[in-house]
Amino acid sequence: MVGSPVLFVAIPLLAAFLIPLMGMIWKEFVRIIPGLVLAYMLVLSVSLIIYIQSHGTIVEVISGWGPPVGINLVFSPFSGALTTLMTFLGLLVWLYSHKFKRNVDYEPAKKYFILLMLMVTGSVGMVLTGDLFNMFVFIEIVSISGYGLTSFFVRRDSAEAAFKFLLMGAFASSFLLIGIMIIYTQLGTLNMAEIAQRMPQMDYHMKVFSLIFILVAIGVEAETFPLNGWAPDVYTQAPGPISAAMSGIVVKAAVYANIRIIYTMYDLQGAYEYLLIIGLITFIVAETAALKQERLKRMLAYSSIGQMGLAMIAFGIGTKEGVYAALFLMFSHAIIKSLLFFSGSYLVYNKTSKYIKHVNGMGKYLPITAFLFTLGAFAIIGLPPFMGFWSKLALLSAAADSNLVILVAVILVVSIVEAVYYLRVVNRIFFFKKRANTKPEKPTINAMIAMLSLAAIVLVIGFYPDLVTGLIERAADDLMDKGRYIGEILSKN
Amino acid sequence: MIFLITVLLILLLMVGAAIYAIVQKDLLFAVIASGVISLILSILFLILQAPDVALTEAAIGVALTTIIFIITIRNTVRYEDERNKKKKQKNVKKLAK
Amino acid sequence: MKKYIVLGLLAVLGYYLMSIFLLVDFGLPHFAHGVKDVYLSSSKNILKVSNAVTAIVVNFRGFDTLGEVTVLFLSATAMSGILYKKRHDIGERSILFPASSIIRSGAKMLFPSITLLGIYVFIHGHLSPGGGFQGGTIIATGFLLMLLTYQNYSVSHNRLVWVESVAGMLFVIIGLAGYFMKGSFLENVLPVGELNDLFSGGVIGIIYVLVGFKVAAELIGIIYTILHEKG
Amino acid sequence: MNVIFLILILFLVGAIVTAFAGKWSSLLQDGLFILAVTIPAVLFFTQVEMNQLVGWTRGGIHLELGLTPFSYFFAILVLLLGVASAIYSVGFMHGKARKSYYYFNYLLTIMAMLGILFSRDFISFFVFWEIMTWASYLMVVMNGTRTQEIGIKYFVFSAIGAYAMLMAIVLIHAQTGNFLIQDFIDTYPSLAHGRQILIPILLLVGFSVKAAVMPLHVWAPGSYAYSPMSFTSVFSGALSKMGIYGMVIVFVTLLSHLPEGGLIRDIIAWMGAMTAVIATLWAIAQDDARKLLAYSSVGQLGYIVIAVAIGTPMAMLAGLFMAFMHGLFKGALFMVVGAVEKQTGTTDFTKVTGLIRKMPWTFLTALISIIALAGIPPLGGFIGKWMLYESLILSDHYLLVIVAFFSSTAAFLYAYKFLFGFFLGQEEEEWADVKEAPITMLIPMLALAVGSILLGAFPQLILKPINNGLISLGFSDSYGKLWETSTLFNEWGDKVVLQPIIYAIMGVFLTTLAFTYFRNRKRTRYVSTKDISTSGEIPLAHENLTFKENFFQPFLRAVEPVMKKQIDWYYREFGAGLEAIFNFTRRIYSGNGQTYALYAVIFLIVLLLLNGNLFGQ
Amino acid sequence: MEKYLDILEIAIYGSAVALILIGLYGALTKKSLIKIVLGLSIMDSGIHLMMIALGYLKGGTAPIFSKGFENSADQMVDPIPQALVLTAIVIGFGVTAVALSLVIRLYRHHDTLRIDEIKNLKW
Repeated sequence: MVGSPVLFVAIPLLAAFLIPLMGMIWKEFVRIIPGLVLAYMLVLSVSLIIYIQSHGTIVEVISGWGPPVGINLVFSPFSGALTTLMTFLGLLVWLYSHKFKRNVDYEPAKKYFILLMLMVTGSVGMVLTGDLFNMFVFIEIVSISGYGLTSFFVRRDSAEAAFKFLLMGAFASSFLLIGIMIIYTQLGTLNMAEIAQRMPQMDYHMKVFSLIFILVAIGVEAETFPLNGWAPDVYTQAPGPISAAMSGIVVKAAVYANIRIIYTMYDLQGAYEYLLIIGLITFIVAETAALKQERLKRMLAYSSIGQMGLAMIAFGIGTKEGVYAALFLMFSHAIIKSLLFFSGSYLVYNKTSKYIKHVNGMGKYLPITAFLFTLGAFAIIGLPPFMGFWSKLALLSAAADSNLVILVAVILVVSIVEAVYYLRVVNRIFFFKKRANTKPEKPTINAMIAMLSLAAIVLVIGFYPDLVTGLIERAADDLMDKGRYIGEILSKN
Repeated sequence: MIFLITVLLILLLMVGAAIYAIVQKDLLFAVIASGVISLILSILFLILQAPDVALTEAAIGVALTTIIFIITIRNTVRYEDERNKKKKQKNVKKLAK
Repeated sequence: MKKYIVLGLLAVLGYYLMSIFLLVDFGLPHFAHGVKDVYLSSSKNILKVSNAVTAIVVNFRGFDTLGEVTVLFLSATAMSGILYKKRHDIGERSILFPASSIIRSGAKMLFPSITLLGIYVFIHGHLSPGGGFQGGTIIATGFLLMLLTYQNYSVSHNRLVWVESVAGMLFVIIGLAGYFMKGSFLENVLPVGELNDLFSGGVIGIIYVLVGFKVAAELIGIIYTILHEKG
Repeated sequence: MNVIFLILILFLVGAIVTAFAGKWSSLLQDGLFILAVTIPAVLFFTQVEMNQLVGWTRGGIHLELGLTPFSYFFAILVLLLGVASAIYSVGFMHGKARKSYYYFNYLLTIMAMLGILFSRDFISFFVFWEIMTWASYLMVVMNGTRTQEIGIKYFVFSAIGAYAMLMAIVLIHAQTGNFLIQDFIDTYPSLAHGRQILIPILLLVGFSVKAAVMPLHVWAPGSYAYSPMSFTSVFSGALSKMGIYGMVIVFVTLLSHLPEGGLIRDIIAWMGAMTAVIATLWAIAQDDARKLLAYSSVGQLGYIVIAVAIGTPMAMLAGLFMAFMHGLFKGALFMVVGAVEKQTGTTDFTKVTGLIRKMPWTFLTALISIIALAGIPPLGGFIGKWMLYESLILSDHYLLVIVAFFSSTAAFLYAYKFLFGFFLGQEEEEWADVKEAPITMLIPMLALAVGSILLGAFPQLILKPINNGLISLGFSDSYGKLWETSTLFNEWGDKVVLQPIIYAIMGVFLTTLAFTYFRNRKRTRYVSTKDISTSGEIPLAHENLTFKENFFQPFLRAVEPVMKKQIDWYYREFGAGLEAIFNFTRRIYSGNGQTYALYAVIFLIVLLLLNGNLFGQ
Repeated sequence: MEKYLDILEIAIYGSAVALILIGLYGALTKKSLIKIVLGLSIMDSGIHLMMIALGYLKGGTAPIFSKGFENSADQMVDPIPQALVLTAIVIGFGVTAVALSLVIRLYRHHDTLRIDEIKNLKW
């Protein structure tokens, strides 16, 4: 065994507590240590994911008490794939933001990197944990580091965004507590596998009520439609890499939680339809709202919400193909949207208002960044031969296989809207005249590496999707097989 | 029976304090009312056989939360309708004249 | 208008909440074979911890506690980030009320006893009600008292950092020790002793003491940050 | 490695290498560019064998590439135009900005078109289709700020088409379980009736966008007009034919099994007819050569659509022949416009006149191509039109004949306008020192013009591949020679009945030319075009003697009601309405955090109220 | 005895729900940011009360095996909700602290605490 899932949480926490001390010795440590930790997490998750291919799911027991009693971490193909994605993105976000704003002092930088690292840790914890209340704790870790990171820039309206996020987050955690409590009083356990096992005993109404509370709570982080008011503001005001981390890591973790709860814990068929309908509404509202945006990051934010809606639609289809498509969508969206946020941040670097018009003519001054943004835009629209196409194709054929013809039509029609607003930006980048008061800023070398590696993934997966489809397919199998999940965990007793 | 009445009374007091905290325009009093809620809550926790929680609620809810609210009010405005802020602005204007 | 809409909505919500919870009988067991039975019996028989809540918080669900400590750490970090100003425009500490000498000397006398109480509470966390959180909070209130009464009372920032970092790291290291020695994170690696002894429960007592120090340091940090804020 | 695969890879590598070569040397880049087009073209014509399949699996999807006789015909057109236009591009792009960008997208477009033709499964078909779309989109928006709206329009319509196609593809996958075209064609007759109708319609929507059929044509004029002229000759000449390619396949292999197929065909044919008429009228009204040709392209595509929609073997033959001819002459004409633009800087008829002596070879190309376009006998255009009329009459579509005839006649008007506008008319001082276009631009132009002449004399050169292709699609003719059904061809098969006449006309034309040339060699004297003193009046310098402005004013006044509201207008209003609605949806996000919280509570309460019905039992 | 429990049940659950609703009302209608945060913390208090009440066992003792009171385990109230509430209280305090620091910064930035005037970010 190469390591254990618990190290995903233990090592970053150790480092987080260590950083303030090390910072007293040499200030650069506060930038370097998180990077090392994230790199370690990536290595760990890759080696674990190789390990589980031959040895099966790892169920890690904590404090020596086997599953229904103690808390446990589950590194299954599904959670493992997401963990790998998240740690990879986390590492890239770190790499990108290493010297993102040069004039940042030591103290804020320290806070930034600690919060970033713990946000990734919290997301990974959300994905790995097998205990409902532990998931609540990790959600809080993610949220609070999110509030802190959002309000990083003192001179912007970031506090406003963070406050909205906090307000919604506080509602969410209250509702989540109510939901968890209802389940606990009915079933007497907090372990997700055991809850799933005992779920048939639960009174139908209690089941529905608890599910409603939990869905509303997790929906806040997962950006489902009426609960996502915070998202555009946060994406607009947070530093660029954090927006990428939010859309690539945090939201993915929340969607994971959503899906784990609906697919594994509950046995309500109608919940799939809920996902389908809510996802569709989210998708339509977000994509249409994005059309008339004036700010670049806000537009990307709406697009991100829309894509998550798409993933939820795919999960809502409920077949194995649907899950496969959803995971593929989540994967490609995480990569592509990070690329867009990374390159977009440099296109509007020197303006705090981040209007779309500020990208005018940047293609001439920042050719590579502009090219990467274009690549990302093309990929997210779903143009072949880039990565986004394969995921969209998987979604559409999953929907068509389930005879949801109207759904296919709606998704495609809305996709046209998406294409329009992305192309408007691309056109501005390359074919408009630069505005006099915008100053292009060359990306630093590490930001460039981060962007180029994302772009390479977009291209390589676009030409050769087999690299990830195997992993995703195993993950989908894993999610669909509820009985095995319960068995694997409870047999660990 | 007396126990029941006592419990009912303090519950009533707690809800009353909560309503007061929301309705009161003077934020300082509102915050103190919320401290009262926490205090009664910790008594209730004791009654409900949760001494650990009662201790925590007493220390965090009554003392720390109230204090940081008060400090915040001190640093911002005291009244919900921002009366004193407007007054301040008026004064500033007067001085400017 | 909005008020009435909200009131209407809340009435519906209240109706549903009440109807949910009235389905759960008050004061009666709601379920059979819950994990609580395992918790109670193992905390008494295996871990030899007399306070079952402590056993749960530190051992059975110790991972939650680690997360919780992290949440506090995060919120302290986030707060100082949110209220960060460049060094030259840090304001003076705002004092709420000018303290009279009676209060000042009272505070001076109270402070050691409050601290002592806090330490007592978290050292006996596994025996009696209370523990790391409670004790830490009590210590923090002691410092709060001093900060409020004495205008120039200050806590060394570096010392706070040391306390919280070392306490947090030790927590994780003890957890890792369990992982490397016994095979699972946070597992008890020390002999458990006898029920109701001070040195019982293995690492539980140690961890709770660490949690106490850490919580105290975090809370003092939070208060310190917000006190030095001038609007 | 398979040759088909190799060809595509060569294009791709060529595109990348060419794009980067510009950093070192412009000349090297040009050379590489030419090589990147010609080498695969040569490989294609020498190495590729019919019906050879190469398959592999990507992401759990089985993909296949291969060449069928039918796609072979289109590939000839693509490569012919591709090579010609590539050579032309070198001259045309000389000294212009964004050369690497142009070369990259050019090669990618050609690759994508070949890829479409090679595809034996829907996924690679769609992938190449989309690559073609975005590469050509990047070409359309290449020339500055003004073209952005046109570019967006092009992309939106392409996306509508492509997504309709994608929807059809996923529906097909739901039915057959894989993406192979042949499998689908085989299982099509056994599908449910609803799907049997829905899938072809969706596919047809996708193809008719590229073929610029009436309600979906609005992108075409602008895009044709504003992309670089050297690319437009491929764009209008070959790329639009991809739509025709797809349509033919749908018509022949799918709709022939469907009882309602005839109706759909008729509707498409009428849409094509409307396109032909209205676009022709619009073309007449243009004062800009590029726009004129753009509208003319749309109109010509209309004919082709009529022909393939009618779908009798002869009509199909006519349509495909016209498609090929259209590629040749329209490619040449766009090159002519490009040459004029390159030399004078403008393409406005009202500004540029009298270039006949300055650019004689360009004029010659224009003349030949215009003759071919108008369908005047000696050249290829005539044969196509003749076969179209014949097949329409034989299949009893008399109304369509009238419409086609009307627009064909109207086409003379703009053809003449084009010829007159640039080359005839009085010489202006401003253009006194205009030179002939460089030789690299002239050669491809003339080559295409010669092609038009050649096909007029020997139509069987191209009719044979068409014939083979159609037979491979399922038109079986007992003689193996479909074209014999036309009265144009005599019983011996390959000879056109009119061929002797054509030879005679050409002979007379050439002898007269030679005769006058030699006879008048001594006596001719060049006079200025302003030298009209023989009529007794001496014109002033500023007086405009040609009627280049308001060229067909009376005619335009007559057809004004038809043209007053373009279909474009409706789209614009629709788009504006949509944007207004979308502007409303974003106001849901009011900016007030409390409102968001209220949404959350409302959402929660709605869910609670729905509790019983929400999640089913 | 039954009646006694019923009254207590309704009273305790009712007051917990009342706290939740009052807190929600404050958070949803009050304009002052501080009031909103206050509302949130009152709502949290209500939820904590609810959780403890749900774990209560009639006649049970606190879950502590102290000397002389070594009751059997089924005579004890459920310790799990208590542990959860312990965690939740601390987390709630962390969130409140962050919220208040945000409030201070918003006041610094906008010079007001009215939430309907703090909407630079919209649409």
